Amino acid sequence: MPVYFLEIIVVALGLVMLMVDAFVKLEDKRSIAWIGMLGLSVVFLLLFQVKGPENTDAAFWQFYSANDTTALFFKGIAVLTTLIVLVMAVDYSPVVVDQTAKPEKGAHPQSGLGEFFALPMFACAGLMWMASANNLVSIFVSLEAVTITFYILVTYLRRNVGSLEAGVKYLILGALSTGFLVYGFAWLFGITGSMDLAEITTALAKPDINTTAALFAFALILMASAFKVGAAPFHLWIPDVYQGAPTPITAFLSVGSKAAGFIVFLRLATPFLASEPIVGKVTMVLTVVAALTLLFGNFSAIPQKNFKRLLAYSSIAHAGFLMMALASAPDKLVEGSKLTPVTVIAFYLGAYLLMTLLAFLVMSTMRKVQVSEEIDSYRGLAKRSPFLAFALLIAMASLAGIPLTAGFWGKVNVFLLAIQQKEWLLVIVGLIGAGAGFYYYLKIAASMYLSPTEKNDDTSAIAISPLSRVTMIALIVAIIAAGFAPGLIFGLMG
Amino acid sequence: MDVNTLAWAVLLLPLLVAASILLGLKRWSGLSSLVSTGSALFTLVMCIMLASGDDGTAMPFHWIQLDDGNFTVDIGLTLNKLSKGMMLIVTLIGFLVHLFSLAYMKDDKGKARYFAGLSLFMFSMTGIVLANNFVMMFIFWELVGVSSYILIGHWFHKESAADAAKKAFLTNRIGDFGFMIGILLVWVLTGSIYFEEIKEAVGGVKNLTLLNIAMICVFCGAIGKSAQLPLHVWLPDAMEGPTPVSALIHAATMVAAGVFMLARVSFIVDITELAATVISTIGALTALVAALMALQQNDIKRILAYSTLSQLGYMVMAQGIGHGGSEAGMFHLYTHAFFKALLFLGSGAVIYACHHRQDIWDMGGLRKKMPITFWTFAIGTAALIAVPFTSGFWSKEVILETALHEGKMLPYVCGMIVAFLTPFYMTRLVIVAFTGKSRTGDADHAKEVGPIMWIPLAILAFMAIFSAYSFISGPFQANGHADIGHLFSHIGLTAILSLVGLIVGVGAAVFLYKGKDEDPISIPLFRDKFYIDEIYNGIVRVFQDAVAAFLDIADRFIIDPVVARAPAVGAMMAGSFLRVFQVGNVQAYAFMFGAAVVALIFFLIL
Amino acid sequence: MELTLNHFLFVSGILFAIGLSGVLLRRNLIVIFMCLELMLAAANLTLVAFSRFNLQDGQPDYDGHVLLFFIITVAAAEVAVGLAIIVALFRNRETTDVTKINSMKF
Amino acid sequence: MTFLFYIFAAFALIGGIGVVVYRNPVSSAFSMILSFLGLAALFIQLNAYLVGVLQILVYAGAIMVLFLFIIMLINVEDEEKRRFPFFSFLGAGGIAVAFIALLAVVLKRFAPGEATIPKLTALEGPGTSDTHQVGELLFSTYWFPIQIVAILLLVATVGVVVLSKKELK
Amino acid sequence: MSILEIIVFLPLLAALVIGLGAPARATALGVSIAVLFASLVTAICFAPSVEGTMQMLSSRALLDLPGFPKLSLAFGLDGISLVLLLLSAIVMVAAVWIAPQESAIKKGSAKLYYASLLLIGGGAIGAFCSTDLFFLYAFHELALIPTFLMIGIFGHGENRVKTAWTITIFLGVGSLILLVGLIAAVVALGGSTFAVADLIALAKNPETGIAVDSQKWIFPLLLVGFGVLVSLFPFHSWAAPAYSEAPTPVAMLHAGVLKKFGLYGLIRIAMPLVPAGAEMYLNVILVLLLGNIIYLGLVTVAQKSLDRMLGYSSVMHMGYIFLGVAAGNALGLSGAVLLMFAHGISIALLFALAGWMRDRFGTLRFDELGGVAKSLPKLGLMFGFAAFASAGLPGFANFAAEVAVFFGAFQGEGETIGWLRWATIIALWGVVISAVYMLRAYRHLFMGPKPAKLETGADITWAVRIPVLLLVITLLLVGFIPETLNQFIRPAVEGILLIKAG
Repeated sequence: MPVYFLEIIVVALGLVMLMVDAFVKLEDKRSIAWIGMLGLSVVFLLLFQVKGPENTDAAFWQFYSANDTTALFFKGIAVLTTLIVLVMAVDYSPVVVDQTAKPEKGAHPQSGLGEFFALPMFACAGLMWMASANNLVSIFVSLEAVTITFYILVTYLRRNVGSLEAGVKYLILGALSTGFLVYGFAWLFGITGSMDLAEITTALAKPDINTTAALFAFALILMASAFKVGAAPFHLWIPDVYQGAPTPITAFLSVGSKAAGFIVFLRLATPFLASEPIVGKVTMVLTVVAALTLLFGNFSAIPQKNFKRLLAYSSIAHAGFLMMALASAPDKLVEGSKLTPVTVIAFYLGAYLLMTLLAFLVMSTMRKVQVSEEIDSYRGLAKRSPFLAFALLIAMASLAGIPLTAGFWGKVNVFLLAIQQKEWLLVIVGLIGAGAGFYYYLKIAASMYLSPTEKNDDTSAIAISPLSRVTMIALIVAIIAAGFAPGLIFGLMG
Repeated sequence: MDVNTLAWAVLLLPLLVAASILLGLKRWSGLSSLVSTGSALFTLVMCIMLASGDDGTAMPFHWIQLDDGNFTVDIGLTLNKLSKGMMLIVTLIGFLVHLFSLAYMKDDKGKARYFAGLSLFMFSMTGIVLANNFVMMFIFWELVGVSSYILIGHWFHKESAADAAKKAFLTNRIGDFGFMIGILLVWVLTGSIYFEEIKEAVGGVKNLTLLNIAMICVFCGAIGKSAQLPLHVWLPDAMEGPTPVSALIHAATMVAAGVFMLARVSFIVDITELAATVISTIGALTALVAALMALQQNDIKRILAYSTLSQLGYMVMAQGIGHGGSEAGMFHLYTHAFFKALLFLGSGAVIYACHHRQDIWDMGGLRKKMPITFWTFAIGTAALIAVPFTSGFWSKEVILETALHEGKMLPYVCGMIVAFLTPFYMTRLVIVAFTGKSRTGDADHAKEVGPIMWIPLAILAFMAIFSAYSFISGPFQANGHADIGHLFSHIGLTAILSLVGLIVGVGAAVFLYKGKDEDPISIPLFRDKFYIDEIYNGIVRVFQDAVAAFLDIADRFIIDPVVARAPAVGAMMAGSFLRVFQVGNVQAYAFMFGAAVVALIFFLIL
Repeated sequence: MELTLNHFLFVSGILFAIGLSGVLLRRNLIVIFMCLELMLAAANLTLVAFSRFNLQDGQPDYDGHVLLFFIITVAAAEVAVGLAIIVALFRNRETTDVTKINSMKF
Repeated sequence: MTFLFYIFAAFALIGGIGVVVYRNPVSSAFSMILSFLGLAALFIQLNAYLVGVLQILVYAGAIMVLFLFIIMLINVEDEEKRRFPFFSFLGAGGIAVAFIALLAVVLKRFAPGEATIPKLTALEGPGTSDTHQVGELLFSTYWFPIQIVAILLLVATVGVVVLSKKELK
Repeated sequence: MSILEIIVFLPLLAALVIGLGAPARATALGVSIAVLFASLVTAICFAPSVEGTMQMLSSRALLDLPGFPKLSLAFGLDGISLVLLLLSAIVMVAAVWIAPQESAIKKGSAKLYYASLLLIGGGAIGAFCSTDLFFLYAFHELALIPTFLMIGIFGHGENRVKTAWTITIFLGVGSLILLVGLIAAVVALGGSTFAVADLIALAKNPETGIAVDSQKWIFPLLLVGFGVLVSLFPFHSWAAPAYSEAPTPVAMLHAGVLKKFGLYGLIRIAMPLVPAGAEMYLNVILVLLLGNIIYLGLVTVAQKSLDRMLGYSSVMHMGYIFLGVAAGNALGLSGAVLLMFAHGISIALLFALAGWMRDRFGTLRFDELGGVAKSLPKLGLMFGFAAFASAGLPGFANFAAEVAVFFGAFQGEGETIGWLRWATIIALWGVVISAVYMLRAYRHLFMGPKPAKLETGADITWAVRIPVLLLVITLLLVGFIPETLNQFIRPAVEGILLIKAG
């Protein structure tokens, strides 16, 4: 089966869900999510079955890279993320119903829920396209498809001030970054005369390339890419938007969008990094951005009291580590080595997916019993639900990079690469950042396990839906298994 | 039993006894004490058998092998003239002390523990005596410290006893600090820790300065154990232990260990002049200072303790005066062991009879009530103050003769002065404690002690008189200079001076103290031991406790804050600072984006 | 003075900068959004200019035009969604003043 | 030619400045239309007739109408009675000026930018119009992005519907 | 499954099983005894060979991609790790056994308590048995979060949460520095493998070994990293509060076992991989270890309560082990390894007894206690053993080790006194210091009159005596016959020195 069938299936699933929502009378619209979940599970399995086309002459392949295992891996990340986001969304649906418009008389009480499940499917398709996009045009359209879907999803809770505010912030700043992206694309197109990344690479590598213009274009594109992945100083939107968005969407943003952003970033940066005349400055800028991101993400998280915001900063911090890998200039790479920014980033994102989604899963389960997302409200969780506490503990351990978790390997690979490339500044900053990380991740653990509960605290047990429980267990097992044997994740990269 | 087994049995039997008491025998305290005493007797018998056997080294036990076998520490037992003789002294005195203790400690609750301690003490001392290498000696050296800690602190619930035990151990540790450095240096210089090998190699050492330093360091160990200046302070305090323990410590074990050790390494002392001078000077000074301190003490045991110090000063001094001095010192150690054990056990009997009163001014008139004790005590005193023809006379004479002969004037003069002082304070003791009227009810009701106590006294009294004569000293193999005939033919300046000292000292004491109920003279400097304890306390307080407290504060308020808290606070502050960027206003964000892009472009294209 | 590529690029850039300054300056969300559209339009000018100056077989490089087409389409969709969001916000908060939307910070 | 360029460029820029400085959103919207018209003219000057027309139809027509519609719908008042805060003005202006200055440097160093408008050599015959060319490209080579855009538009539609559903008071 | 895999994974699995609902205490105790038994069997099967190579090897490849260091789950033992394995197993049994004596155990879930203990112990075992650099590091880190939770939940005193934070962040950051150092070493050696043996082989080869220029800065990273874990001066300030406030079994395991990891790493990893770096920084190490011995020794003297004193004393004694390591010869290294074992057992013993006392008396302040030995003679005896062992008295394992360390530090050619010898001489004064504080403590706690307020209750029961005796007997056995362990250590040390010699 050709690769591009996957997106088609996902889009079709999304359409089916919309149709079912519109035309089938359902008692409980949550069953729509099941269509998506089942479908995505199938798609995930199909990922292992697809193969590239025999004939790559068609115009289509200008826009869609074939035979690209990295793209396949990122598609997997997108599918898995969406799948788990749907799991969360099911748990979260009462909040959605509550916070969206009250339906008119006679309308379904869960009106508006169906779209909440269907839209992620389209976002997923967009993310998958992004993974394969190898042309400025396809990058642009798929990126925008995803971004616009996210504008909607972030703002979805119309009765919730936070959600609206987050939506507006995301909209304005997202559009701003789109402006820069387009302007940068225009320049890139102008100086290379092409939209195809391969051709752009060739053009930029020419020694007579106008370096000033190329760097100008790079600056513009860097801004937009950094915005998407949340690299400093273009990360400022992240905490606000993450905090306001519905929890499953925050998870989606922080994993799916970031992952796709990174592969686009990688693809867009590669031509510049491959260009002899400018690579020095490009690397230097990437280094500075990486260092700033590490510092901003890790230090800002330290005084944080809101869990969701903390995870937002954590996502910035992780973007810092990923940038660190990216900035470890690939021109010095050892021949034949698989230790490249691409594999390292892919691995890191794979691990990041597991641990971040686990944290968000716990969070969306908690949202059912308490509105507050303050860290303090996780007080006594170890007693209320040892399982949830343990799951969150594992997630935090992995995020902090404690050995024998997937997150640790992510960091090890980054450091391996950075040290191999002698990026000492980044190593030092990364070290400081990871050290700070211990503190703020363990703060959650401290809240759950060490803080005494107070009088007014709810200490009743927490019900966990079987679906969430199974997902959490699967994620925990995956985190630990990958912590022991990182080959499991590398294996998925082919 | 062959020699090999015998030697090992001598060493291990006391340990076995101590361990078995500890492991369960202690439930039957009477049995424990009997087993312990029995084992002491048995050891004595075995030592006598050993003494008649051949010299040599019992098959060693490889305690630890390092460096692929190049460095091996053995537990090897040396049997030679020195060690066999010393073993006899140790076991004989030890047995007698055990015997005496049976009665003395009859009603003590911790009797089992006490006897376990005694056995352990015997084990440790045996180890020192038989050691064939420095490390093994050091091991048992330390064990002696532990045993003394246990025994001195036997009545640990008394503040003074607890403190004394601690003090004894720590003071010894300080000496051991030097000892260990000395051992290491000797090892570095000669390449071996075994006495035999060192003896062969020591002649080839080029860096004599370092060898001198090494020897002085080794001597530090002796300073600690044998309570020489300036580490003598533990010994008087050690009187807090039960009196038989004092007898054991002061007569044949522990304090003797230092002297013994010096004799063991006399081959090094022989070629290190500086170290020898240091040794003899310190010994001489100790003899003098301790005698001065003894003048004004009132506690019967403390007087004896200072006399011990003083006598140890003689012995150590002898080790440093060279050419035969070592044998002379050992000879004095040998004679001293008997009369000092006698004196201590005698005082034990007195104390026992007086219901644990120890101040001589609380006694008086005991001569009539405790005749056996008195007479044995008097014999002991006679030997100590070197009344001619007693054992003490001969051995002291030898030391002073040798010093004079070798031209070591400082030791000689000091020794001579002590010869004047010793008769004085000992006579004072006897007169005050035994003559006149009973000054307290306890003394009044004192009765003669039972045979278990006085039999050891009697034996020791016999030894105190005759041990210097070759028919006894022969088997003890401590006959180096005990050629009485030779001494007779040699009566010269020394002997005359000694006699004068004896007469003057005794006379003065009789004159001053006869019939007195309180001390007619008062010399605070002597009574307060030259304030050395106070000075030490001050030093400990300033240089240890104050510095420690200061460092503790530094640790809490400098190191911890700098190493740990500062980065943490820095991170917190950085976090708080970076939050400033998160103002929540979209336009502010956009502004920062714009500024960042401009900066980026600026940086990239310029 | 003959028209050169730089003329177009410069005008485009100035317009982009004007749009940017509007985004930073204006309080009204709708106007801010307009300024964002202005930036996109400015970028389009660059694109077209480059297309015109990079001839392909004697014709302008129409790939640039196609990209522009996509940009306009996407911009339209973005405007639709964006305005819907602004309306939703207005319904809830009764304001379109961007400085008042700062409940979440730090 | 040059003269026209300056005229239309001035249109575009003045319109742009108008968007920024008019306090009334409606005025902003109208000056934006002016700006877009100027831009469209510049497009046409660059032989991009289709794009120019699209600019007018889609931007100046549809999108700006939408803007005006919303402005009317939510009836925003002249909320910016005050002048712009000094620091905002300084910041925004500063960044714009800095950006333009840097752009000037870039352009100064951008040698290809000195080129004059090249002659179009293959503009004869059927199928050479830009409309034809772009259309052909769009629906042959670029069919795949078109599909994605279609999905995008679908999503936007759904989103707008969801977001602006009528509220039951 | 090889026997080592069983030994390593049994505690970890047991922790999981406890989490799933198995009876906590019984499982934990059973498993730790099983591990001890298996370790003893391993020791018996272990052939002390002259080459000192690894034995009982097992390996499962986990990652083999070009460019990435080859990773495998590999276990193996040489004499040094065997000794440390035994140490871990013994202390773990004692710690689990004595755990119910803690009344603090009631503060939280017993499951969490025992599972954490098993994770800490199992992690240590895993670290000592691993022959793969990654797992060596990772297993050690396994203790980080359990320690955090244990101190934070079950710890003593008001400051326990703060203390939990301090130790966790300190150790976390320390191990991060270590991680960077290790990765740097691996990369400098070509970045092809994590297998310790292969890395050493590479380091030995002058062509692939690390350039001196690189060693110059890799070694400090390793030193600081391992140093923090060992509480090397001045990175020690986490240790004393942590140990004094941790639950007793955690203090036992941490001070007794886990702390040794840093030293193990220095001997096993740092010295063979960057020998030139180690040489270069010898004098720095000497200064720091004197900081441990003298500075912290005096700080120990100043402590006013037993738990803190023990905490500092444990830090102080690390200095001697460092001295042995710094000596860098067979004597010193053997001494260091033996001292690691001896110190581990003795400090665990001390903490066990101190914890018991704190629980009974409610305080460990010297000025509030006294005369305990009279009413609780057995406790007094056991503590006496522990105190004397810790002060380095002959008859206990510590003495043999310290002697070896001192001789090692003095060994060498020449009849002069160089830096190392001066350092040794100064360090020897530490022996006096440790006697001072140990005897002071004993004097204050057990001797003298008993304060009227103090209720002592009954003497230690068999539930306490068994674990305590286990430790005491181990100390005595090794003290009397050091060869029981030394026979394993000697060839292993020779092996390491052979590597060093190149």
